[in-house]
Amino acid sequence: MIATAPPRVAPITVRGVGKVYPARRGSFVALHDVSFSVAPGEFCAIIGPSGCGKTTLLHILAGLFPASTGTVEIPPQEPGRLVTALIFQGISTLPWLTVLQNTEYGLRHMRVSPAERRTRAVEQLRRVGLDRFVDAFPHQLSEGMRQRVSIARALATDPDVLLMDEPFANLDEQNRLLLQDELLRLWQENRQTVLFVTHSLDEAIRLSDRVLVMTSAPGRIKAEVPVRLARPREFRSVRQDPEYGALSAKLWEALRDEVLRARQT
Amino acid sequence: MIATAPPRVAPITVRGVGKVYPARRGSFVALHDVSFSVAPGEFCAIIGPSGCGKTTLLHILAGLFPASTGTVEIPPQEPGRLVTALIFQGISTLPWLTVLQNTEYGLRHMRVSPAERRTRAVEQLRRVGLDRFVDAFPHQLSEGMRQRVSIARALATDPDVLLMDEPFANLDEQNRLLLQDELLRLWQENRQTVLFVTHSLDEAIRLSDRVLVMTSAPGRIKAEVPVRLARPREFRSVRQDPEYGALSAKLWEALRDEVLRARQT
Amino acid sequence: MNGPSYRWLAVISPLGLLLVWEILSRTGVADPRFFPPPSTIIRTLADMVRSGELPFHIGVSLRRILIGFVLGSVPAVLLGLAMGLARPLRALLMPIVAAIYPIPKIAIYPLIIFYLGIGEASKVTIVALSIFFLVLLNTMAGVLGLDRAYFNIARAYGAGARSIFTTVAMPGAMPQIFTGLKLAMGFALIVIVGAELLGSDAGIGFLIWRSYQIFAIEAMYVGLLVTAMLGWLATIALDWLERLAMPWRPTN
Amino acid sequence: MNGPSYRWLAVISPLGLLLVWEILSRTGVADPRFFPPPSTIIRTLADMVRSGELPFHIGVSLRRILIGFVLGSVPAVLLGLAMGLARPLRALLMPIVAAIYPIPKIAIYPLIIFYLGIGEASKVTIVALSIFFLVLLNTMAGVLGLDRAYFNIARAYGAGARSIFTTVAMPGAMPQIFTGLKLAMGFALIVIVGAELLGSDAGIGFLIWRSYQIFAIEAMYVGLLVTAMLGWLATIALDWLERLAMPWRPTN
Amino acid sequence: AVGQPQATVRVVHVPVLIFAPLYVAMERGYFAKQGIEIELVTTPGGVSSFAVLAGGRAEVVVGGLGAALFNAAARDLDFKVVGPVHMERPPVSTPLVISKKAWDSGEIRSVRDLRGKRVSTNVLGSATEYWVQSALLKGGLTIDDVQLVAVNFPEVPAALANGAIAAGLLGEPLATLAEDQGQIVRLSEDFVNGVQVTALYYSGEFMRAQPKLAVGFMVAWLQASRDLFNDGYKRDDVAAIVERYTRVPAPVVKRARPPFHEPNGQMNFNDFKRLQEFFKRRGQLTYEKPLEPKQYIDTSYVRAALRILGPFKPSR
Ligand SMILES: Nc1ncnc2c1ncn2[C@@H]1O[C@H](COP(=O)(O)OP(=O)(O)OP(=O)(O)O)[C@@H](O)[C@H]1O
Ligand SMILES: Nc1ncnc2c1ncn2[C@@H]1O[C@H](COP(=O)(O)OP(=O)(O)OP(=O)(O)O)[C@@H](O)[C@H]1O
Ligand SMILES: [Mg+2]
Ligand SMILES: [Mg+2]
Repeated sequence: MIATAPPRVAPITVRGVGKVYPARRGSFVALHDVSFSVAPGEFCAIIGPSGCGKTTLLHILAGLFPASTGTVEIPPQEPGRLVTALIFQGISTLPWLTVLQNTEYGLRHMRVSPAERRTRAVEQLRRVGLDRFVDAFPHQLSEGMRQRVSIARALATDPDVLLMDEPFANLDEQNRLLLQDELLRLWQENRQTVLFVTHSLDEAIRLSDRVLVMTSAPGRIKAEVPVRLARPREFRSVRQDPEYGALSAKLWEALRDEVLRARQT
Repeated sequence: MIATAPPRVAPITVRGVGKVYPARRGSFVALHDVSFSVAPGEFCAIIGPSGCGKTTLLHILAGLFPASTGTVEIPPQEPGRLVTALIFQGISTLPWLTVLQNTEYGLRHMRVSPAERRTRAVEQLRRVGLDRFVDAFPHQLSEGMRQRVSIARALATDPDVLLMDEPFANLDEQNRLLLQDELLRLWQENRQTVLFVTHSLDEAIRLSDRVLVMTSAPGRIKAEVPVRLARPREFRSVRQDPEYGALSAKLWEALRDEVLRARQT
Repeated sequence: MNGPSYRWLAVISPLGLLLVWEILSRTGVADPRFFPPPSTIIRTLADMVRSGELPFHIGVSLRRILIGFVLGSVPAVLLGLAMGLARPLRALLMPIVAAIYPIPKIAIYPLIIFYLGIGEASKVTIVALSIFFLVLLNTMAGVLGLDRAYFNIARAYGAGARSIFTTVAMPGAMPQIFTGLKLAMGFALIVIVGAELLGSDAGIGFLIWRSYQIFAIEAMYVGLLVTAMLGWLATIALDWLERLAMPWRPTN
Repeated sequence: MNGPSYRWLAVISPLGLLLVWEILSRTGVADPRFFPPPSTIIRTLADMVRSGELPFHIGVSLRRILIGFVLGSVPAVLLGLAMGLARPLRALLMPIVAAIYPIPKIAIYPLIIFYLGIGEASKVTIVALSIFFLVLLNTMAGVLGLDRAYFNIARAYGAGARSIFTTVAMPGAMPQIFTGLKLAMGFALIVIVGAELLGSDAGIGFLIWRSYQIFAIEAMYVGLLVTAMLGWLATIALDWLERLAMPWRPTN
Repeated sequence: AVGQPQATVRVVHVPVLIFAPLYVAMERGYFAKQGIEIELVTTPGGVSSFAVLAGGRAEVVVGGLGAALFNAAARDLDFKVVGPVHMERPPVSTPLVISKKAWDSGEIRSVRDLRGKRVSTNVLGSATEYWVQSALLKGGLTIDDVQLVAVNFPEVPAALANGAIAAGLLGEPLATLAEDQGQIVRLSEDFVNGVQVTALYYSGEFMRAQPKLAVGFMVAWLQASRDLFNDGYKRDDVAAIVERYTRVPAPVVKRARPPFHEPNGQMNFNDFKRLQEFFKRRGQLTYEKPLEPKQYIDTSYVRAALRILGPFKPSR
């Protein structure tokens, strides 16, 4: 069993963040007054109905666009390193780059020599078990393998914070369970701070230290549920823990109304 | 609480079914010596890794193409009724037909008058909560609503057997949970014989009386796990039943190796 | 997100271009014998509309395009659907279609006037021909590209060959049919203008060529302007038809 | 699933057609003055190849198409990518592009020979022009149609404007660029044949038109045959280039 | 006589100056007098006329002589040459021209200066190609000493201005128009003398089924040709008729070098023979054994018409 690494010092603090999109008629409020914080090395899950602004929130944290209101504190980028790495929902790789090129993609924009780029990328690909596929193109891989490439790409830049946006959403449940195992293993080796967005109650419970439940749009934090299951989180032991059933029932209670409300619109 | 209807008399028996597809080089064995039977009114789930032949099996049962070997016993079609109705994975509606036309689609090919067609379709749409969307086109609905249309289409033909091929696979987990509620409610009113293919352990356990586990390709029945949870299957009660954790651990044990093996190829 | 500043750009850029042209032409920086000022062109246009000359030529070309288009596309769609559904038919006809398809149809025009003479028949035929294969292949590709799932749904719910033709192949291939029709319209316009350039006594192509021959450069620009307008009209008409034919498609 | 019986059909159908034609023509059922038997056409073809006449005309047309194609498509791709990425540029140029695009370029040919004369320049220009807008619009649409996700990935992993141009816009638009190029090739062929029909001293279009004018029917059919072959060659060349340019695409 | 039932005759033409007899005969009622109503069919270039005639889509063609005539005749297409339309004699109505600039700079002052340069004719394989040869011969060159290209008459001034060609044949009235605009200079306009270059063709069906109309047509045709004799084109009403059909302004028509229309319908068989030899040498004929004039010429209609009209006396 792998020893759990000490947590890195990279907290996240979000205060009163709101986001307004221009819409056909007037504007659309995607996020409203979202506040929370994530401790260094904490694995924090966010769960909420479709369209409640989870992706919006992560993109703000990754600096893709600014929040309309509120402030975000997150470790700033450093040269030669991507302190905050984002792992995307759905399309996660550039289909025209090989697995290696995809993995190097972050490093390519930093002051890293081609030789070192390659070494670091190959190392991460080995960690996710894809070193045999260095020269393959994404279409030659399964969806699950592609997500592993995107995880390798994030890890290659040696980030302190991992922002993960439903990385396993397009997988079938069985492959999802396998990838969860792998993610937990990788995380326990490095202990980055992780903010993990998901639709799945089971996934949130299985992976995280704490689950933030969001309301339907405009998204706010509705509830916060700590998950005190022991680590490492082996499937069998988690499922047979009586705490598991109680947690999932509790989360579903908090979510059900929001999902029904989101469905209406 | 809705009373559970008495089961219909429509068993399914599958004996030694195999299916060989022509492939680029030679041929590909998708199914090999599959045998099982489903009792009248039973809700039976099939679970197996991707590509193990689940869809193939259902299409054989629905009569879309014959098995290469073995025999299938299933109630024959009757005029004016579709004894065996298939609900599809992924694309489930014809996008160019309205919700009503989609729902009437089976009836259109039977000796049913246009007036009756409409009445029966609207009735089923009401049961799945979509009577307000009679004239909408599929693209105007969410994925979940589309799946409800395809369920209404199946029910409109008043089938004795429902063959369901991962009907909820493209939904996020939360909407999936809600649709499972609805499916259970509908089934308890009619008690058709159901063969339900899924990738999800949780879904299989939540819905069925019995779970058949398939091997990776060529698919065979590897294990049979009866699910003796009480009905109606309310989410909270199911999840908190200690039997639930044990069942999911057991199923995952049976599946894990198969999924890993399927991944290799 | 269409910022008002950009919309503004979109309006002034063509106007600005015309203005610059007008000034260059009037000051003689651009040779006005080759680049007559837009205002003169517009005046010529107005004259030609008033004299009935322009409407006449437009009418002639439009008629040729319309008739040719219908004669070419209706059989193409029907045959395309059939070829998409029936493999033996496809195997039989595809080699022939593939051989004829890449010939630029204008090259056949001499052949056509050999057989059909130089009247309307040959013009309508060249339009129909230049459309036929394009629409046929697009329609067939539309059917072949349809997800098997649609056919499976139809068959699982009792559809026979006829129902599959009308409820799956036809509507399913519709987007590709329209892709084909729109492309075809582009080709039809080139071909009819080309045919009218080569030999005709009426039509927009004839107008352009004759204006060129008698050094009436303004009238030539009018011809070009009208050709562009025909092109726009055709596009608008097909877009409208497309929406009409596919009410099930998301509008945006 | 390509049944051998179907493949058989695909081989005999064109051969059968030729055979029927030969017989009809030889027996006089079809007027051999207009429908000379294929064997005679082939003989003429062989003669024209031997005399060097045919290779010469093919060379001339090929050269015009190639140069025009490169001159038209390279700037079109670059500008299309830029317009796809930069909204102000798009707003500025789109109205002008949209106005010129629907004009069948053959209609501009008289204008072009007005300015450039009847030499190679005008032929190359008409090919380049007839391609430019099509490729431009396809390229731009390719960039605009790209999933935002790709841009997000690039930006989240530190890509600047230049890297986005080369690692997202360019490869991402590549399939659409090739769609554009293939369409463009069709148009280029029509237009060059049309231009050569209208006035030239060499090239396949010229060959067809002259054969028509001097009533040399067999040579005219040879011209058509060669045109079709040019079309095939162009398609094959572009398909090959496409595979070369996009190694990341699944082959099937 | 007027009032008798009119039969429609379809005539294929190109609306150009040299076909003036057709328009004059129509406008002055000569056809009507013969019981003929003319339906004009405009062609792309005269050449597809043979297919049109053979296919029974027209009765009469007015068009040029070219390789197509011989090739079509060799293929037994069902038509005959029955009369002349116009002849070229000095000063020809289709001169060889060069750009004003080339003349002024002294670059080209005689046909001899054209050696190795590009020279245009309007249609390859037509009689005009033969004229180029004739013009060149006068300057001591042959057609092989220049590069022959096809340029339609209207393009010639622009082509000259752009240097795309050094010299070209340019038909009237375009030559006069371009001369007015200071674009061109006539380099040679006396290279042929009395060569027939355009002809009247009848379809076989027309000759067999309506022999009386066929003669009547020829009568009207010769009448109009006689009207155009000498200064016919300078007359206001003729110029107006030509303007109506060809859109060439009447003043230009009056100043242009007038084509010559043989008033007695004479045709010189040797002209045809020479043309045939010429095209043969140019490799434009699809047959080997030379055709006899009888195979494609029928002078009986001219003779019949002359019996009615009598020989032409240049009285006016
Ligand atoms: N660029 C945009 N312009 C306008 N509205 C947008 C934009 N991006 C997102 N939205 C809207 O904002 C809301 C939140 O979007 P977001 O993608 O953040 O939701 P989400 O929670 O990630 O949903 P999902 O679970 O489906 O991924 C949605 O209603 C969406 O339609
Ligand atoms: N028409 C066909 N021709 C050839 N091979 C096929 C065909 N249809 C399916 N297969 C192959 O047969 C195997 C089983 O396919 P099937 O769709 O039945 O699997 P499945 O269990 O439904 O998979 P999934 O869980 O991904 O839906 C797969 O390997 C597939 O590639
Ligand atoms: Mg999202
Ligand atoms: Mg399946």
